[in-house]
Amino acid sequence: MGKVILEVRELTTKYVTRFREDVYAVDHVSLKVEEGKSLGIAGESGCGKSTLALSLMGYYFPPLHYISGDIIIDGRNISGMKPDDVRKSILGREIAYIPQAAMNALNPTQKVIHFIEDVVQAHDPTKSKKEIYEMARTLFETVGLPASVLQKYSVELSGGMKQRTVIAVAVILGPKVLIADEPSSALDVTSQKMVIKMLRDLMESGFIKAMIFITHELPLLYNVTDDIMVMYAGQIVEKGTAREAVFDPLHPYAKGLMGSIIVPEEGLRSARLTAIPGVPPNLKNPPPGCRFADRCKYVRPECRVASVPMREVGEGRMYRCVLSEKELREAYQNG
Amino acid sequence: MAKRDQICLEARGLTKVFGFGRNRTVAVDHVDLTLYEGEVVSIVGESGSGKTTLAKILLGLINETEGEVYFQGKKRDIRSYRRKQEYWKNIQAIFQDPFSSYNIFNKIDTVLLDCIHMRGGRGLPHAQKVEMMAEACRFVNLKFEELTNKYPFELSGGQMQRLMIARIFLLKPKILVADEPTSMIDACSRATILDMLMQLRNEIGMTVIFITHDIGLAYYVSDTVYIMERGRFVESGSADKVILTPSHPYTKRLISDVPKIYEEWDLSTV
Amino acid sequence: MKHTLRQVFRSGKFLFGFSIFVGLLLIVIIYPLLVPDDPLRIIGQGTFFPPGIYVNTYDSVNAATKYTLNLPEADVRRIESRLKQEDRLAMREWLTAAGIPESEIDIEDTERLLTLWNNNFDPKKSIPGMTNARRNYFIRLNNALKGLATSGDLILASKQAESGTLEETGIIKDTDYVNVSEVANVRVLVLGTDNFGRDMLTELVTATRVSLQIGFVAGLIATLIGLTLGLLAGYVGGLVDDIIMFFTNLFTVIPGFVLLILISYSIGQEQRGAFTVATVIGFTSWVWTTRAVRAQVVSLRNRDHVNLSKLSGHSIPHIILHDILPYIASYVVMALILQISSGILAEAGLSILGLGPKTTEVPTLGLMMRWAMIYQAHIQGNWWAYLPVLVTIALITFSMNLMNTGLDQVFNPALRD
Amino acid sequence: MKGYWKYFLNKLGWFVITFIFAFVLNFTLPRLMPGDPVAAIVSRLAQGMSNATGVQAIYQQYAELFGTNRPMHEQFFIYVRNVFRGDFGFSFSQYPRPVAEVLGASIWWTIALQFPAILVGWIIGNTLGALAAYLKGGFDKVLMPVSIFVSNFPPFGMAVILLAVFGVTLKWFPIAGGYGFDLIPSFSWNFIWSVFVHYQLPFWSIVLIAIGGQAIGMRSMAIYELNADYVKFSRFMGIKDRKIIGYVFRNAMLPQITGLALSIGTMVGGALVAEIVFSYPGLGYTLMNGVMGQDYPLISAATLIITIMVLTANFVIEILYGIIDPRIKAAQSEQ
Amino acid sequence: MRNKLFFLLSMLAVFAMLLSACGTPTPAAPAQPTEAPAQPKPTEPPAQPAPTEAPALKPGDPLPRQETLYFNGLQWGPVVCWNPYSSNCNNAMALVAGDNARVTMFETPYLYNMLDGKQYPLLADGDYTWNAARTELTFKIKKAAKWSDGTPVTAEDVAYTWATHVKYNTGTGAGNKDYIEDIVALDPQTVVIKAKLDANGKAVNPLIVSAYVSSNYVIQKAWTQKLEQRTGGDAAKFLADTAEDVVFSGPYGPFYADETKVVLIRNDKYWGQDASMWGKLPAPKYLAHAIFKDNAAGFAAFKAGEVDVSQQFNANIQDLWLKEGLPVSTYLPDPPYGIGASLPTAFFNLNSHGLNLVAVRKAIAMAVDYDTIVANAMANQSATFKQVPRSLMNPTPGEQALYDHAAVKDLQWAGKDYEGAKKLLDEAGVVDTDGDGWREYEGKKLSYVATCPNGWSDWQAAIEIVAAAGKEIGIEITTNYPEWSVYQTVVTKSDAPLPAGYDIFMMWSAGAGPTMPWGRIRNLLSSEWIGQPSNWSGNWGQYKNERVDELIKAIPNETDEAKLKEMYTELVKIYLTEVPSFTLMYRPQNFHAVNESVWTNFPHQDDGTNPPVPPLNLIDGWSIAGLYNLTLVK
Repeated sequence: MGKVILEVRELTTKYVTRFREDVYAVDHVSLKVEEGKSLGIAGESGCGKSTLALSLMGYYFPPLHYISGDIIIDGRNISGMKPDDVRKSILGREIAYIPQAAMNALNPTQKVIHFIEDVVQAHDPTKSKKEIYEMARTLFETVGLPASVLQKYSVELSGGMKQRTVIAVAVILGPKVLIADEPSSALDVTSQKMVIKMLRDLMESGFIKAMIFITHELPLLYNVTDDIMVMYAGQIVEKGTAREAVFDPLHPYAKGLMGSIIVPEEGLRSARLTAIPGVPPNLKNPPPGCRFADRCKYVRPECRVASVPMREVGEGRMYRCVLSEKELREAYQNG
Repeated sequence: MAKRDQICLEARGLTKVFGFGRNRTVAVDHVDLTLYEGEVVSIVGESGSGKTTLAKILLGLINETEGEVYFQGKKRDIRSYRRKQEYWKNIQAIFQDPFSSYNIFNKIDTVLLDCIHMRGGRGLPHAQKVEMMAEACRFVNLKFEELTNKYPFELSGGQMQRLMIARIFLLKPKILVADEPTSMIDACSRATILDMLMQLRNEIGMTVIFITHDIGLAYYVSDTVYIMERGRFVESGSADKVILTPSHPYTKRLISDVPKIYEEWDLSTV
Repeated sequence: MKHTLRQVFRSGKFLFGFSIFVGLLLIVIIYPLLVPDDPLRIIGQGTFFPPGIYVNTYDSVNAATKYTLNLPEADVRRIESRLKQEDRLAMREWLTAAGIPESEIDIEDTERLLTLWNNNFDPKKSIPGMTNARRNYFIRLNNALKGLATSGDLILASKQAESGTLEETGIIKDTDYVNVSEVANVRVLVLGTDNFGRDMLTELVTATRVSLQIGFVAGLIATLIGLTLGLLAGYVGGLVDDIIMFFTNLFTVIPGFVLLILISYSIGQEQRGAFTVATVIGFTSWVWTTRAVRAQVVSLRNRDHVNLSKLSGHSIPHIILHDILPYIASYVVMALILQISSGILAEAGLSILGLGPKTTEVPTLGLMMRWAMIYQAHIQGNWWAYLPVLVTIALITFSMNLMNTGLDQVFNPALRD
Repeated sequence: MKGYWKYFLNKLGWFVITFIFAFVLNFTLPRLMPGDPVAAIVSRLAQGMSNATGVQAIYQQYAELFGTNRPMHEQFFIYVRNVFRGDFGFSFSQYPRPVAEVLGASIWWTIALQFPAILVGWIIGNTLGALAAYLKGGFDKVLMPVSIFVSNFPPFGMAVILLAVFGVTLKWFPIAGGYGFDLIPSFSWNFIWSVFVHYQLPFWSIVLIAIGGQAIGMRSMAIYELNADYVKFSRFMGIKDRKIIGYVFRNAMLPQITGLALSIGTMVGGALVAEIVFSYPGLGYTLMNGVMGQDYPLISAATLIITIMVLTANFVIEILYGIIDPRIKAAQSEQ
Repeated sequence: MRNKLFFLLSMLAVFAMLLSACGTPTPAAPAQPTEAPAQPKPTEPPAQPAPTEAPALKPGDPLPRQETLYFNGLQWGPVVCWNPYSSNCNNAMALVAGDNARVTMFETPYLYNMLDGKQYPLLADGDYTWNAARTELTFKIKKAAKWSDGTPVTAEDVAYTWATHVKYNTGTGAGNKDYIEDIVALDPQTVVIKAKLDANGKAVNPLIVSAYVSSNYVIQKAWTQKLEQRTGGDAAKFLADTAEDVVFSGPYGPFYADETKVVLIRNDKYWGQDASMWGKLPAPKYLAHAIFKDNAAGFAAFKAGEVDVSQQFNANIQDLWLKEGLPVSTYLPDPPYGIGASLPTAFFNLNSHGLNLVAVRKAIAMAVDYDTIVANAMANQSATFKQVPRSLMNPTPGEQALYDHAAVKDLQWAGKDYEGAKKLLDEAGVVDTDGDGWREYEGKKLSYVATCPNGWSDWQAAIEIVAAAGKEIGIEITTNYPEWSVYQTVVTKSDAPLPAGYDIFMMWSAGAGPTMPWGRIRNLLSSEWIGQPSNWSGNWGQYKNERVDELIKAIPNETDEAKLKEMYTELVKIYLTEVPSFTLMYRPQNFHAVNESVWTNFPHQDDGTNPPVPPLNLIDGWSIAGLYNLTLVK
């Protein structure tokens, strides 16, 4: 087992809607990412995965609010730190974030290099523009982006280029952890592949130590990350290696999710896709027991009583269900 | 499944040009297309390839710049709005975004009621109309009683898209153009939608044109696949042939760039 | 729909604006029921009577009951009101100039000062260096002081019809009082009168109503034109769009207010009823609504629900009515609100320039402002003649803009805080 | 860049066409007004004249001189020919003064009053709006209603109130004229100071009203921008809030520039009232006098100048805006 | 680039705000240390110190307040030209020829004094004389009279001026050539005006001939020839010339003119210093007129002491001294504050249904509440009809003495006499027959439109009150205010009946002048105006009465005062009986209010001047004498 770069313990956050309603989108989430590993987070829209990505940064501004839990990056707990300290010494340096719609993540009226200057100087005001330019140019060339991009405005870049530029800017300070929230969902497949390649290269070259990759596209996740967690209604419901999670899911929801994967590969045409009826619960007032209970084929009375804890089966393998592994497998066998 | 005997819709040299002068862009470029009755055809292309434009031309929602469309052997004539209304009795659509497909100011059942009216049921007694709507809802696994008096925003995306299928169930068109009907739907609901579509196709024997960017999805649902790039069809044929043994470089690239789970996804080809 | 309304009424800004507006509306509706006077009736002979309670002198002199109040300070006040400190200083000035030694003049001793004055003042005497204005002042002062020293009773007399001789009919003592509630004729002029001698408050209320009507008519016309053209341009597109947009752009370049002046002048005052003015305003201010509606319609035209509506066999009018209009309704309502308030402002602006509605048919806020300014109320400090009008205009437009901002925040989620 | 040039020429062409239409309208509209301008001139001459034939002769003489006895289209072509020679003809109401001289004397006053006022109003309004969007809370809650209220005073209302308060009551500022009643224009400090002092009330009466509208617009834009993705990304890159606010305000302010062009369009109409209330010499008042005196050449020329001003302002701002805002430039070049 | 732009913008903003922050009150015009000139009584010999060359005004220096007299209300737009032949110069400070001609720059042979109705010599030397047949009028030119270029004013100038007026068909030429045959110079000093003669060999109108000498300027022959040469005989060019180089004889000359003001400067070599005329120079070195956009602005300046003499209608002028204690005064200390000299009149369109009935006309006139018109529309700046009973005369003592008051006493109504009016109507059989509250005549409801030009505020207010009177007596009167351009075109077309909408309409009547009240009566009542395509004179209601025409024709040639009085009394009687039109208010020739914070000794009632100086802004006719009386306030 490698060195743990990022550890999150029982992190709970909420966001407040404009009608002043609290939405508990991240509910006691714990996770660990080891050095050189990447963790994928999968889930339907509205399950809280994007909120989780934001919460992991340890830097909160409305409408997101921190409630409890710890975030430990490379042994340093950042959840107790002052926001300005987090901003100065953590953001961008220790942990970096690639937003969901990276297309709009660059200030439209600013050249890329000027933004990089602002980023670098926000952490190290002593750096000269020339140094920063050199630094940026080197980085861009390393990741396969032409240096000319630096002198451009975001509107002058294509979608894929923009996305890769955002990633390059995000890692300019050499953060340990990279949190990528659906970085490729708006791109065509080729650009998507380039983005994934770039992320993989960054990991492999050790430029970033660990990555959390969030997407609803399971085949992509399977190809990008080492481990996969499945999120449902603000909670983690399943965790395992990518292979386990995709081919041998335990939680009934994960099972359903994986059964709906469509890839252009032989056998697919004859495969029967699974479907899960119903809709996820409203996170403004989630049910007391298992949050999947209403949609679960195997639901039992005890599911609805109290919150269901995670069960650990084997190293790093976990799921959240009242049924044991055996019971589940039997149930799946019987259809 | 495909009967492959009767040509249902045929397009010859279909072209759509937007703008003029230097702003001229050719969205659809001399496309030929033959649809047989009862067949499921996928048109696969990336964003900007012109597939949605093509779908709208076939639907008669926008006018082609050049080329002809033959419907059931006859040249399609939709020059007046009245003729278009006739044409639309035979061809229907499901759109990508269920949230923008509904008029948010109308109650759900008006969508279904419109269909009954369109099929000449305007004069039917109310109870019969309700029964027809309830039947359509049952077909897509929705409870009509729960839907009446509801507004679209009170439904989930999956439910809305199912209701769209119910609509088709009532209209029973010859051709259905499904423009990315599942791309805005969560993975777990996707299967339901697709299953219902296929079931409907089987029941009323309509032809389905499936527009999608997801090559896997196209493979999953269709008999015939057309690959579209920059307004042109670059490759077409049976689903198995096109997906499993692509011949055109574009098709090859497209397939190789999609992440897979059984085969190795080769990142080195970027 | 209900949901939206609820949201709208949850917006503080909207609610505040709405309350002001409804308040104004209520006043406009209720006040004429309580005070059914003709707003244009000239009651005052003279211009700009200040706000206050007007007690009929004739009736108070002849009041049935007279009360005697012995108020020690009454005398002092009476003298003070007619002989102010500055008057005393002026008297000293005149007396000194007339050659009375300064040591003899004690301006604090009223009685002595008056005696001295009465003995010496001669209006014909010319004092070197004295302006005519000053001379007139002393003559007026002298007249005002008459009878001040002799604080006797006033005798009421009436003329005998035949002989023309005076006959004493009563005596008024300086301690006589009447109770205002017992005087037959008392008129409260909350805002005084205007230059025509009309009751400002009654006129203002009517003017507010008329201005609101003008605003509504102008706003409705502008919005209707804007909506129709916008819908046509946006939905039909093509050549129609090009033509409409060309004219829209053209009328953006020729400033609306200038056009308004030209047209108003051309129509001529005899034709300019309030409604005509409103119509003209409406016909010159549709440009922005057209643009906004067109932009909305263009984005809606290709929406799937419109396509679906077509596919469901609906006719184009049906589609416009059911699938386009409801979507732009909130914008149209907002545009209407803005048009109404700018219509009210435009009327006021035109009236100020003398191009407003006919002066005498109905009062409008602009016309009241115009007459107040022609009679120089703002320079003579007759604030009641113009300030309430301005505040009313500002309140109307303020309330409407607040409502608009409120609506904007409800319909444009990005603006919500 | 080529696309941009095309855009430029395209716009220019459009403006030229608009100009031609506006020119025709400017010529036609005043001449559609009822009444006979020559009769009005003759009325001035004829008062007290007891000889009827003499009056008729004078009438003929002026009708011939001004060409009002010719058909409209003939008048138009004569007008066009003269305008091309830079000759706007004689002013009817100030005959024998040429129109060019009449306008030349008034237009600079209007420009000198309006441009700075509009600019200052724009700047102050935008600053306040931005602050309101950023600071929110009390500032926003107090400032916004106040600026809405102030901006809802009709322009003449503001002028009258300023005049009554600062001119008549407090006597801080002179209330009439463009410069001291006892001065002869000259290039001296005394004169400039006098102009400046006379400038204050009309200036602020315009500025105060402009502020409100601009502040409201800016606030909306800034709130919209504050929710943009690049703000979130910049925050997570550890950039200081103050810097981010800088991005936001610049981006929000750029669209506001179009508001400037609009203000110039409404300038003359708005100025009219201020000019009359403060007896300020200017174009608005000249135009109004022209209307009242049915001075066709003066009205046509004045409206023409206004049209040119609006067109130029629109054109310049559209071009300038394109140059300083890369988003717009890109959009323009693509067209 | 962008940064610079923003920087620039913000700098501008900061600058503007800084400046406004220190926008402290204007320093008052610095008091001039110059010695105030001694103030001579008009009868005193010249006490003026020898005119020293005053130091020239340096650029930026204010006009010395103590040497400048400021006006308002005369000039409403920029000065266009200085051409005394043109009527279009819009130059109210220098060029207003007429009954009370402005004589700052150009001078008339005589000065008319509206207070006593006499003509006093200016350029002329002594009174003019008529020959026995009253066909030729002779006067002499003062020897001392000089042009501004130093050359003497001669009779030849007078003659040439007339010839030029006729040649170029100017207003003066066109207006007088029916009455004046020719003007000739007998010798350099002697002018003879030959009247046009009628068939009987009598002068057509000696009254108009004698008015010529106080109403028309004498213009230098040499300069006129120069102008003719320059314009090459083109009449339009001749009249359109701006005449910057004009030669004049008056005490002031052009100094400065722009959009905001016009300033005249004293000609210190003015010939009038000669003992044969004033014996001194007028007191102010500068006459300045600020051009305001409206009355309000002018009033504000007057109130602030920036204007000395105000010739505009300032409502509630008395508040300035009663409430604000300002050193402001008017000719009379109490209402009507000035001397009424014109009779704004409501005309009846005699062709309108029912208005051909005297009873209807008179009933309407009787019902009108004149007190309210005077109090509200005129803000009391008009005598009431109780103070000056209605006639055809001005309230000036001179005119009032011209008719027999007692003889018409019963005809003079005071207004607001609803009962009397109703009685009159009832007697005439004009009653409400269908019970709708409105009276009918010949079965048709009496319904009229009362009108006056839009924006003429006091007239509009008066017309409103006329309309209100109709309601009281059962005659429907609505109001309507067309724009002036439309109104004047309609009203002055006397060759056609007035169109609908002009039943009762307001127009002016002539003010004070040497031909008055004859000229006014002619304007109001003479049928000679009917049928003119462009009638600017009067009788717009188209009244026709042969007896009246006879009297109007006879008066100019009548010299017997008793007979004149008889004739005038008869005219008043007819006017008050037939009521073809009715006076709504009295209006002064000029509104005249003065702010005495710098200058004083303005003309006012009983100011001891002899002849009395009329309240006409000190630049019109005899009122210019007032300029020589002004003194500075200590």
